[in-house]
Amino acid sequence: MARTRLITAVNEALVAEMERDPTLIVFGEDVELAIMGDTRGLVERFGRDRIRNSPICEQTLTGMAVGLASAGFRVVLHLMFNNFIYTGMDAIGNQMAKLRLMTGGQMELPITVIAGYGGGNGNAAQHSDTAYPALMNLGGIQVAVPTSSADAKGLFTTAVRGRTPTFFLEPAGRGGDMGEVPDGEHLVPFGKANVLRTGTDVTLVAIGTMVRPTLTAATALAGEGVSAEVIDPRTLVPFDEDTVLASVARTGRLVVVDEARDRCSAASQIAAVVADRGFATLRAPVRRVTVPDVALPYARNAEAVLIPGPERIAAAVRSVMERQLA
Amino acid sequence: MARTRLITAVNEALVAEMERDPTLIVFGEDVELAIMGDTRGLVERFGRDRIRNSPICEQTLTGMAVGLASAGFRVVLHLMFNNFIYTGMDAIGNQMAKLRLMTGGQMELPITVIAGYGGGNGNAAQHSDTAYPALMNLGGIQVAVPTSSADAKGLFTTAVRGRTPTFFLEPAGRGGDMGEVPDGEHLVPFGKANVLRTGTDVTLVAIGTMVRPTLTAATALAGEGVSAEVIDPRTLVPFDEDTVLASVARTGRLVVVDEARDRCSAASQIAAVVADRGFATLRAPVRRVTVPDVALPYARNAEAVLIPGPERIAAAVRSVMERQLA
Amino acid sequence: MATPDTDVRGHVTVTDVDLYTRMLLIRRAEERLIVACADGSLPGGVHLYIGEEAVAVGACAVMTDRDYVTSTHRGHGHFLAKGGDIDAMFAEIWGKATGICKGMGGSMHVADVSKGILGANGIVGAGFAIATGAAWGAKLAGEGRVATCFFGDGAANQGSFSESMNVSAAWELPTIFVCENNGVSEFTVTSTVTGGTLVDRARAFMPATVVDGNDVHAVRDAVGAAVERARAGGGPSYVEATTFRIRGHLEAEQHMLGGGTYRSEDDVTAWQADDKDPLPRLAARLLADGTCERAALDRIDAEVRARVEAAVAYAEASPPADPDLAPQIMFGPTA
Amino acid sequence: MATPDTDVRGHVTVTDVDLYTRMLLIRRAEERLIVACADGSLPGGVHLYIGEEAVAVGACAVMTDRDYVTSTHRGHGHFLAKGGDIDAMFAEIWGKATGICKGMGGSMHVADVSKGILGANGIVGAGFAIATGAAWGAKLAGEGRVATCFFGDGAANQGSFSESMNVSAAWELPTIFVCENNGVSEFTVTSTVTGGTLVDRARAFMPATVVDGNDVHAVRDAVGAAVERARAGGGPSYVEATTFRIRGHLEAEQHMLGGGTYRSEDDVTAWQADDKDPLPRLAARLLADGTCERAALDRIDAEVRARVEAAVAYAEASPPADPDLAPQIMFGPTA
Ligand SMILES: Cc1ncc(C[n+]2csc(CCOP(=O)(O)OP(=O)(O)O)c2C)c(N)n1
Ligand SMILES: Cc1ncc(C[n+]2csc(CCOP(=O)(O)OP(=O)(O)O)c2C)c(N)n1
Ligand SMILES: [Mg+2]
Ligand SMILES: [Mg+2]
Repeated sequence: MARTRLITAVNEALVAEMERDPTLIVFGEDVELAIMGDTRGLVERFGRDRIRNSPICEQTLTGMAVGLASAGFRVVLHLMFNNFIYTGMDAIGNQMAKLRLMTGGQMELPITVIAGYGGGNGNAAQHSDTAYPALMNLGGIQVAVPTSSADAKGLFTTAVRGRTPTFFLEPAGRGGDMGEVPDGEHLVPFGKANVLRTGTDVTLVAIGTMVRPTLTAATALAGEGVSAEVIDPRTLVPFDEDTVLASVARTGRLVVVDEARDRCSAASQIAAVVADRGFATLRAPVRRVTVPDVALPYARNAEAVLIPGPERIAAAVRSVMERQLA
Repeated sequence: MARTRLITAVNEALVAEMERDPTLIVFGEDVELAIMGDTRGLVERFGRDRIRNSPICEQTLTGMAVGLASAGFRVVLHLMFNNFIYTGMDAIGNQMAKLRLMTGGQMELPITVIAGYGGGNGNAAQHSDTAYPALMNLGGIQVAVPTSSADAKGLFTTAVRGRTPTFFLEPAGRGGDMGEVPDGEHLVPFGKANVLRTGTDVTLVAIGTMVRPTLTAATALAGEGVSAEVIDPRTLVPFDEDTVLASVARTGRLVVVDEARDRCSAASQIAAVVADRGFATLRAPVRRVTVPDVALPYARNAEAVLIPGPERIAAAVRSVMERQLA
Repeated sequence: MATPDTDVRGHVTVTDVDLYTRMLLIRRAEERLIVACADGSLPGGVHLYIGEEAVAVGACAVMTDRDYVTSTHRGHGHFLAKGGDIDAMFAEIWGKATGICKGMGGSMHVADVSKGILGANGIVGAGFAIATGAAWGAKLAGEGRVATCFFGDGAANQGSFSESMNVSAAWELPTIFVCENNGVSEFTVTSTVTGGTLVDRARAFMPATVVDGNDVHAVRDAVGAAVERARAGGGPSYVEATTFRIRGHLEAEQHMLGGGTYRSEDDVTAWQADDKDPLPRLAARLLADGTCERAALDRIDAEVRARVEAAVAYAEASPPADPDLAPQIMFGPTA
Repeated sequence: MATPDTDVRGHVTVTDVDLYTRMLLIRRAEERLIVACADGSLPGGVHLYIGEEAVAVGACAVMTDRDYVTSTHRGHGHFLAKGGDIDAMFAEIWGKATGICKGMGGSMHVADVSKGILGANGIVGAGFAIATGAAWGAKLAGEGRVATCFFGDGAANQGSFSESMNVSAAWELPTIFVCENNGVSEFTVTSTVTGGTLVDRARAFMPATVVDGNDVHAVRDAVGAAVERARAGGGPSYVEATTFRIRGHLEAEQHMLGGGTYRSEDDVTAWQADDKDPLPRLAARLLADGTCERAALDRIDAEVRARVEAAVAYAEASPPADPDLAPQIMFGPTA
């Protein structure tokens, strides 16, 4: 067990997998010097045949990942920021997501795409999107949103060993939180949520960067006598509906916290699932705490009010508690 | 009043707007001969300065629309199929949707993008996506999904005269249904749903191509004594929450029908909104009838089972009625 | 009939008769698709390769099953030329469970990964990057494979053409860019939307040449030189084959055009003449140099026609696609 | 100080002293940003143009406010050279309500549409298409405007470079492609990821030339010729300016590199020498040809420094961005 930042845990997992599987290839813009830190030191260790800086051409990078995987390699493509997913979207939406189906199962694409998401760093609108809703809607693509260093290692290892294109999304620009990381091989299964805190009054599903403010809110709420259960889904595709439904069956209330823009967000999807399969157990409106339908501004004060924080989360919880009391 | 196909109504609206506004420019691949029919006859009438075939380069076409609009023109860009939205996604997600915000309101982008969506034509996965969820999540972009010829004319006119980038999505490959089209100027406001059929037991929100099978289902259900209200939202951004909420307040039940893949679909968004703001009036689970998280296959029989039809819609309605009776 | 020899190490082992037979198989197969399309037997649209057979056959004659190709929306010719099975292709086009893609892909998406056919593709320009990625894999594997990207003159205006040439050149990948320059992109005469020449674009990155695309030997030799260079580690090449699309963009074209036109009927007629059409041209050569008698050619034709009809029968007799399959195979397993 | 004359119709009216003053304004402004960045005054990262001032100033000297430019993530130089206001730019970089984009865009996104500055852009390569679209508008309007796209050597590997050159060439648009070839893309030496030369790529489409990008006259003359041709309906041009990025990719570079390096310190030092740096080079010329005395140059420097400090004061004294603004302006009105 060592304490590391999330980004370092990814780095360690990547080193271990490259050692383990000589067909694992890493590429992307500036991966050699590792602008995000997650690919640091790899070129010295594995050489430029295994990890290589690419030209700036996202459209082709995503398509190349498909071709390289078709040629029998495992691929890790680093896309840097979620906004550049749009730049490389063609091969993501039209090839990566669909070719297994379209070839009748002939083509397997063990591709892991890394990209940072989210705001809070004054990076402005073109470097702060949270783009997983678009990916989730494509089908054929898995989405992981690790929130702890341990999960980052475990989910990354699972992603890389898998046989389905997977987006591994990291919090941008902060290297993630510090946390304990298990030594040796560590796999976290996809589609298994993590209950971070148990509670009886309300279920809070918090995605990725939203886990931390949600836990803060939960602590504050405890002081007010509200017992909140906090669930980290860890992967959005596949999604652990059962854990969330079981929790709501006990608490009767659901608030979903998501840094994506509201419309067609992961939060909306989770809310919709519970409003269907969990309806009988719901005792209050299902609330979403999200970024409104706006891109993040540059100025810190203007950015801060848009990203859900402990206060907005707690207020949403209070609003569903009140209804119940009324 | 004349009876025309939806695509012809768009054509008429476009001709009228080009007559009206000499700064309106149309471009895209093969718009001169009009593969979809909606731009037919324009080049003869307005010349190649006003409507022009472009090279095949969606990434640049969407960016050019931004540049042309910045230079003071109104722009209609034809992208042919929804799948090519992914190809041109960079400038859609990073520029078109965001530049008004990012320039502090300096830049207005009166751009209308046309593209066909949906399946049922044996076009296979790369020509049958329903991509509006990704667009809805971007913010800054309006989305219209006309279902009648009259609405097609009215919504298209509103889109073209607007000052916000708007995706005008047509049912692909069929030219849409036939219908009466009002003569002369006809505008349909954005964000005003159309109640196509009133009912008291359940609210059905049906999007675009799903309106027709939903009306069929509603007729069948009427024979079983179930009174269904059918609402066509007409625009997904902005979305008329009030009409839907008012309807659910009367019926107590909601089923949303959407040809998009389920995860993060428009259906999920609508369900989430009602599970929040309309919770107090809901008497049954909110059901979604969507395409599961799969791309559409080529073979007609395999495609047909995935696209919601009257039977699946009626079954979903019955399932929420039963619950209530139980 | 002569079975196309798909495992040759160079062009020497593919005889002219084999080349002819392969080209004829494509031609007769697609002529049969015209009929099937017209009589409503096919679920979706088809884009025919008629008139361009010499490009696919000439290029694939210098490749083995272990080499990769990426194809276009007009992919039947590449599929058959690279050794794909006509039964499996027809079953696919008919939307059947026995199709090479189990009916999930259809005409625009025929793929046989076991033969290195990474797929026809409905996205114009998609093959550039896929071929480049496969070429990178080929180079890393170090077994001398190449990856060939077939694409049209219209596709060459997609930026990924330039991007992929750049990656291939900078990393010295064994990518062969084969441009099928038929002068049209759907209903647009490509020259009206194209600046400069395509070969000049390619020359900025790699050796580039233009050949008569209706001369199967010319294509074979140019692509052969490129393949040899690539196998030897000499990096990518560009070969542009001038050719002509005899049929419409797709079989439903007339309906879509609503009376409009975009090219002259005279041009179409001219390119169908015996001195232009790649099949009569090769036939004349075979007769002139004594390789074949007319009777032998007739026999080949009869065999090919029979093969095509057998494929139709196979497709028609096959069970429909499995309607439950798509959700099962959309996602792969996780680990 | 001499106010940059931003409404000239050709380069004749911009004196060498004006060119010098404009370049110096960019230099001193950015030197001040280094300090502001280090002391934590700025909300986000900044990418500095120091060492490349001759490109923006030379190119913009031949444009008017009615011409369009698109800029990059390294956009302060283009903004100031094209006549953008330094107060409004600094307020923007400080994240203030008085910023040119009301604090919504920041350093990477400074834009002043009223001056034809269609924006710095955080997406590498985004400017190609935007400039091409604006150039099309300029051509349609028929008033002789041009649209200039500034971009880096790294951006030239984006496919939209080729796509936009193609559209501009095919439609004979007044687009000027100005490549700022500083040899690096972030932490990658661009030649390691680039096949062939950029100018050869451009030559496939249009007149293309390479100039010394640290010689403001050379840039002005080359871009001037391109602009004249474009205004006269002669279509697009490509001008590549060889230059050097003196600072890191962004000011936080050292922190991001974690000790790694990607270029030699010697190179950096060499490009800062008086015979390389565009500012001392122009100063030497002004002194040599008698245009100015040393004292005059010193006076300009003092004026420029004062102007920069005034802008800092303005930015610091300005109210913060309006936190309610973003949702109000994200969408435009419907009709
Ligand atoms: C990304 C994308 N844009 C547009 C289309 C529509 N489309 C299909 S084929 C075609 C023309 C292709 O021309 P070319 O590459 O020359 O191939 P050809 O049909 O002549 O063989 C177009 C525009 C598409 N399928 N994909
Ligand atoms: C689409 C996209 N991909 C990647 C990046 C990250 N990025 C920012 S600047 C840069 C390098 C640009 O190099 P160049 O075009 O030469 O400009 P320079 O920084 O040298 O001025 C990269 C890769 C980005 N901002 N946008
Ligand atoms: Mg063509
Ligand atoms: Mg550079």
